[in-house]
Order: sequence, then C-alpha cells, then structure tokens
Amino acid sequence: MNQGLSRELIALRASKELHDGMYVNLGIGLPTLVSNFIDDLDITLQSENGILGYGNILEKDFDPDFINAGGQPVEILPEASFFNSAESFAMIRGGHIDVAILGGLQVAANGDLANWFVPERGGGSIGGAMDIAVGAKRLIITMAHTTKDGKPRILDRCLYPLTAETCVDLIITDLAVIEIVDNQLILLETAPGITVDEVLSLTEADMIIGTSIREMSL
Amino acid sequence: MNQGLSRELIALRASKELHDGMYVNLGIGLPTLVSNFIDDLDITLQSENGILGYGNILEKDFDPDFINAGGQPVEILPEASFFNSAESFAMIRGGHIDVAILGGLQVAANGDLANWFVPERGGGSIGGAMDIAVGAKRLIITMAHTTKDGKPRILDRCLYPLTAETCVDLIITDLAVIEIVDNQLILLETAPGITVDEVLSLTEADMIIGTSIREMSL
Amino acid sequence: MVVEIFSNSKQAISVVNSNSSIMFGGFVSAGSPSNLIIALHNDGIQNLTAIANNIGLGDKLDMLCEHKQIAKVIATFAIRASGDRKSNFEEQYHRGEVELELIPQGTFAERIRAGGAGIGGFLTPTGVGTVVAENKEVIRHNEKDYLLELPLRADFAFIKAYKADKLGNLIYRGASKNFNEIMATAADCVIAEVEEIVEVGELEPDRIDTPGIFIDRLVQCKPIEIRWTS
Amino acid sequence: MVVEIFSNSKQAISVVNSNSSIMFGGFVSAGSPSNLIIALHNDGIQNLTAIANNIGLGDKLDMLCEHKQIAKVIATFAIRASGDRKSNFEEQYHRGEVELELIPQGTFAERIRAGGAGIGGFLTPTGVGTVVAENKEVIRHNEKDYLLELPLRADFAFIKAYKADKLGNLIYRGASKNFNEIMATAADCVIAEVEEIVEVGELEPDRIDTPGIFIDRLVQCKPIEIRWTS
Repeated sequence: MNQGLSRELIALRASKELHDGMYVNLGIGLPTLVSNFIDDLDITLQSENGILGYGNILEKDFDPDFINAGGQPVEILPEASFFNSAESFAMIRGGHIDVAILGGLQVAANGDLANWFVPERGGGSIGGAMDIAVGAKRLIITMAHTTKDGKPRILDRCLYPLTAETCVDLIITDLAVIEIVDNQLILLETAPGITVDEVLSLTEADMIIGTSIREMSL
Repeated sequence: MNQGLSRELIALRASKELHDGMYVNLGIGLPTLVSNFIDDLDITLQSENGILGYGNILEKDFDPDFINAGGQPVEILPEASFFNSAESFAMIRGGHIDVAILGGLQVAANGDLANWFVPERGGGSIGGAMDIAVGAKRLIITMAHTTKDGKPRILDRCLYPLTAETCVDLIITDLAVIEIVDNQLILLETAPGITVDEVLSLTEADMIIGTSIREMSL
Repeated sequence: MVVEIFSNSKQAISVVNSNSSIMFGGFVSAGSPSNLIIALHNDGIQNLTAIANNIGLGDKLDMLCEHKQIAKVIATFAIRASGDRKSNFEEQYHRGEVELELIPQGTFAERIRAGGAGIGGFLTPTGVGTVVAENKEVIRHNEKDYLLELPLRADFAFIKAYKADKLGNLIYRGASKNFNEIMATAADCVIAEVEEIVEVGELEPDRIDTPGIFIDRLVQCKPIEIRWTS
Repeated sequence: MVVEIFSNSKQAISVVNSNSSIMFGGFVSAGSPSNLIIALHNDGIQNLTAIANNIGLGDKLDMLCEHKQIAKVIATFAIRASGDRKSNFEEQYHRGEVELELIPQGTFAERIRAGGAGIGGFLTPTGVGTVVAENKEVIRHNEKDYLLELPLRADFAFIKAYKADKLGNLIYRGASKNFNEIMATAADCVIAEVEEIVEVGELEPDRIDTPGIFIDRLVQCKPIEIRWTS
C-alpha cells in the first residue's frame, strides 16, 4: 500500500523549501539528510550545540570538537563560528533562525507537535526540540505519514506528550505536503502515484484540499 | 577643623583592605586612586565595561578601545580578558567580584547607600553602581565624612535616592574607618589627629565604639 | 538574510526613518559607531528614541541633540553630577525638551540580551528598594526580592566592530564588545560600522564574536576618535 | 581566588564529597571532562546529583552508573527513543533506581547562565502547554505566555577546555564551548581539565573565552576520545 517517498526523497522535497541566504537548523534523524541536497544553495546551517556554518557529515577523520547536535562529525566551513549553548539557544529562541526542519511523531490539525517521547518505549529526550519548535520563524516537520502499522500520525489532537503548541507550519511526509494555516490543514501536494483519497484516508484530522493541489516535483 | 586625610590617603587606607588573589572593581572618582597603591599585591582589577586584568591609568598614547569605566585609558596586562556588558554584569551580579570600592554621597546606619543622584544639581547617572552595590561580595565606600559645608553624610536614613539597600560593609572617610554589622555602625579607626568625639559629632547616626579602636596606620 | 555591504555610512543608514528606535553600541570611546551617528546627524531624521549606555560631552550621540533629533533617551549614564559644562542633552533635559529613562547598567545590558534571546523577562536583585523599582513587579524567591525586568528591543541597532568578513561575521578589539555584541541581537535591522572588511575565511572561526546571522548592513569606515571632555 | 594547579585528575577532584551536586560540561564528544569523570568513577563517591546535557551509551558519565554513584540526573538528553542497547543509566531509570529531571536544552542552558549571573529567574516561551510546564508559574506579557524558570547552580562544575594559562584563563576549540563556558560560572568550585597549560601572556586577551576568575582548580590531561554508540 505504502508506495510513498523514501526518507531520502522526503529530505529532497524538504530541501526545496530552503532558499539562498537562509539560516537553517536541521534536527537529528531524517532532517539531517536534507544537507545532502543543498550544495547549490547559499544556506548557513546552525547546530544547537554551538556551530553556525557547518557542511557535510564526515564519515572519517573524527574530530571530537567538530560535531553536530546528533554527535556526528561535520565539516567546518570557512565562514563558521562557534558559541556556547546559552548563546546558541538565544539565537534559536530569539527568532534568528529562518527555518527549522525537525522530525515528528504526531502533528495535530492546529499545529501542535509531539516528537520527543514515545510512551511505548517508556522514554525519550527533549534535547533542543522544544526551544527550536518555539523559536524558529518557520517550522517544517518531516515524517512518515503513518506509523509502521499504518495508523495516522496527523491527528485531531496529539496523543503523545507535546513538544510545543501550534508551532508547525508545514508537514512533509512520504505521501503529501500539508500546510497549516490558522489551525487548518491544507493539502498542497501528493507524492507521485498517491491519490488525494489515499492521503485523506490515512489522515485522521480534517483537511482542506488546496486550490492548486499538485503532484510533488522532486 | 577638617584635618582629615587627603583623597590619596583615603585611597591608600582603602588599598589595605585588598589582599593577594582578590578580584576587585574600583568605581569612578576617588576609588580609581586605589590602583596607585596595589603594585605590590597580586590583585586582578575588573572594569564593568568589559575588562578583567587592567593596570595603571595611562596618561598618553590614548587607545579608544582600552579604557576603564570612567573612560580613562588603561594599561592592559598580559593576563587580561575582554567580554561584553551582559557578561560583565553577570560576573558582577553573580557574586564573582570579591571586593568593590565605590564612592558615596550618603550612607545610612543600616548600610543603605546613596551615590548616584545629587538633587541640588538636578541629575545624576546610575551607571554600574546599583549592580555593583548589589553584587559584590564585599562593598567598601570611600568618601568625605561630611559635605563641603560640614553636614554629616553618615545618616540615620539616606535622604538622597538610594543606590541599593543594606549593601555597605565598610566606610572609609577622611576621618574614620567604620564597619557596618547587622544594621549597626562600629567605629574601628580614626584618622591621625582626629578624636573619637570629633567623629561622633560629625556623624548623624548612632555608632558603637569598636573594642579595639585605633588610629589608622597609613 | 544576506548582509548588504555599503560604500559609505550615508547609504548604510538610508533605511532609517523618523520616529524609529535605535540602539547605539559603545561605551564612551570604545566601540562607538560614530560614523553612523554622524550620518544620522547629517540626515536630520527626527523624533528618535536613542538607546545607548551613555550620552554626554564628547559623545557623537550628543550631536544629535543639536537639532533636537532625539525625543527620548534610554541610558545608564546621561547626566554627570560633576563637571561644569553641560551637554546638549543635559540642557534640553533640564528644559523638559527630551525624555530620559535611566536604567542600571547591568539591567540595561540584560534587558537587551533578553530582547535578542526571546526571553520574556528576568528577575534581578538590582534596583530593589530604589526609584528603579517604581511601577515594577517584585517577585520573591528563596527569601530574596527581585524586580521583574522586561526585554528591550529596537527598530535599528548601530554598532561598531573592529573587523568583519563579507558575510557579516564580526570581531571586536579590546573593551569594545560592551553593548555592541548584545545590541547586534536585539534589533530588527542591525547596521555595523567596521574598520576593515576582509574576505570570508580570514577570520578564525574560534575568534568570531558576532556571527553574521545578526548583521543586516555593513560599512567600512575610518574610525573617529572620541574622548569625553569635562 | 587564585587557581590551584594539580598534576593529576585524582588530586584535582579530591575536594568532592558524597551527596554533592556536580555540573558536567560537554556535548557528547565535544568538551567532555572525561578524565575528571573517570577519576570520580575510580574514587567511588556516592549519591551524586549529576547535571549534564546528556548521559548515554559511550558517555563516560554513564560509567558512574556502573556502581550507582548517581542518585539523580538533570539533563536534556538521557533516554534515546531509538537504538537497541540501553545505557546503564536507562536500565537503572526503568528500574526506578535513579531519578531523572528532563529539561529543554535552551532552558537548561539559560538556567545555568542565570545561576552564574545572579539572575533570580527568567521567562521563556519554551515548554508552555507541555509537561515541562507542570508546577511552574505561567506569566503573560504582551499577549504571550511564558514559564518562569529558576536558576540552576551546583556545588561543583567539571569542565573541559582546550588550553589554560596558569591563572585559569581558558580557551575552547570548535563546538566544545557548549555547556562548559556557562557551567564555569555557576558552581561553588569549578574544576577544569585542559589539554595544555601555558604561561600567562601566551593566550591573546581578545581570544579568552572563560576568564580565570571563574576557575578554582586546574589539571592538564591527555584528552579521552569518546563517541556515542548505539
């Protein structure tokens, strides 16, 4: 049934939301993959552990002092700067980050986000997610449209503990691109081979069909 | 009548309160003179405009970036560091300064300080005084014991607008050294040639005579 | 936002309108954006709210009072109790022609930092029991009283740094970080005057004080030496 | 206070007692005071409150759980939702043997900064409407809700820097400032592990990150490379 996008293609689609001159924070997990698709853009990546201006994830030559917030070694670009965690979150909370892309577990129609605690596993970690969700000028969530056993993750109300209220601006899943405006989901794009009805049937919350709905261009 | 200490000798007496290893903030005016008497001590001076580790005031070769909080050019020592004003007052307010020496206009028996506003002149400037008075571990006030026309400045209650409540630990004047403990003035030392009665007659507030009262050694 | 680089200070400040609030970095001679201030003086824009640590004799900021460009000053050091001559500001203040909000310097710095950091307010022991506490909420914690102080932001910040690269990364020299480093975070549009603009990569990442993310407009100017007079 | 320099990490931490609260700097591999943590592990001190951004597989901090030296952890990242293997901490947490206070990372950093800066509390929008808001005061300003968060301090801070001079002035390398720079201000006794101790004057004043005023004890150690495992 699920003929949706791979994680790489979700990341590719997310990268199209980024434009020259933007300062961007990429969350741990799927959002990290977005950095594979921005080589042609003049974008500055911020990592909440205190780096502005990092590049690709490095597979070898591990340097313990040059890591992103996921603990992965990263390339330090010539324009990079470093700062402590209070300054880093001042930057985030103070509204200086143009776009943040985070992973999600559940999103509600009003833009509530749950992405830090999995009750089934009895735990989780907040990390920087709550501050980033509150502080970024625009918040994009990338996630699988449904759980592994096919249950919707875009809900009337989040069932998991919240990360932040009414913070999500755009959801990009393996099946669709959905905007949230004034507590209302708007279906903008469907993945290649996925119908509007399929998306609606796998989404719990009510959704408006965008007036210019189209297939994702990847 | 006033055969009390010169400003330089008040500063000299104040310098004897400083010991090796201390971090010290010296206020604008009379306290600045204290730096003339600490060459033999291993003391680090902090200036609230963002320097730790400055030395003498330089009379020539003005460098606009190397100044103290009074705008005077200062020598930068090899161990110096620089920081912004939020960090500087974090250092001050956070209790990291061992001793601050400020000028005073009026001090009350309970340790209230007034030193920023002169009603007769219709103005004043707060500057760093309120934060320093609140934040320093130990606050020493250096001032003339009386006004120019002989009125007491050590009072039952300050008449001028306060800098901070119950903040003063020690007062050093041209006539005496007075400690404040539990809202009580204690006369510790008199200036050479000044009698206890003279000090008492020029002080409005009640004062205990210290059990080991002595003449200042300068 | 990509930083825009201008060839002179007049162009750098061309976005400023009358009725704006402007933060001015610097502490007396150290880190004063004097070229930008002079451009503002020449421009003649009126009815400004000036947010600066100090305004006084020898400050370029006091020049803005010559033609009454400033309606309100928010500062820590504005009227010297000593000194015979009065600044333009002081004379206008005593005549009731300009408004003054005087703030303790640590509170001033922390309010600006809060403004840039998305902090909605903070509790400080500074000012408790003084005139600074008037009309402010007192909150008690751990048997100690604090004032609730609110964040401070402005439409513009004029700052001065030592060097910039072409992406707006800045370094300061000596005691000139002062209010420049925090004001750079707390205004809608930040205009930086620097002594030298270098290529990207010439400033060591470990040495950068203000990341370019905070800077909107940049101009290289020969620094103007200012010194307080009495 | 003059900084004391020790020749090994065992001596550097000899002042730490059981029942202490300790801040540990570092973010995963960057700036972790691993030599000091190992000394603590070898010492066997019990009933500690550990305040650290993260505790997990590959952290030296997780070693302290081997002999249950930690009674409580205050952290932002403690239990990974993904990954098959569990850390010592996570196993003890699920058995109810260790307490956990989980804090948003920006609030964690700001609480520590406030603890060092004499700030009695601050208002943050982070956590409003979440479990983080439980038992906290909500204050509304300018039509926006904020949580009142309180300062965080500890008896000790263990930090790691790149270089120190003999007066305790520190510089960090790359992304290792993280929590080290703020924890250095927020503990009664600050113990710093550095890769190299140099003479006074060898560190450029404009480059110093943590002034020596904040450092009590100093030790030079070969850095231990740590890396998260899953």
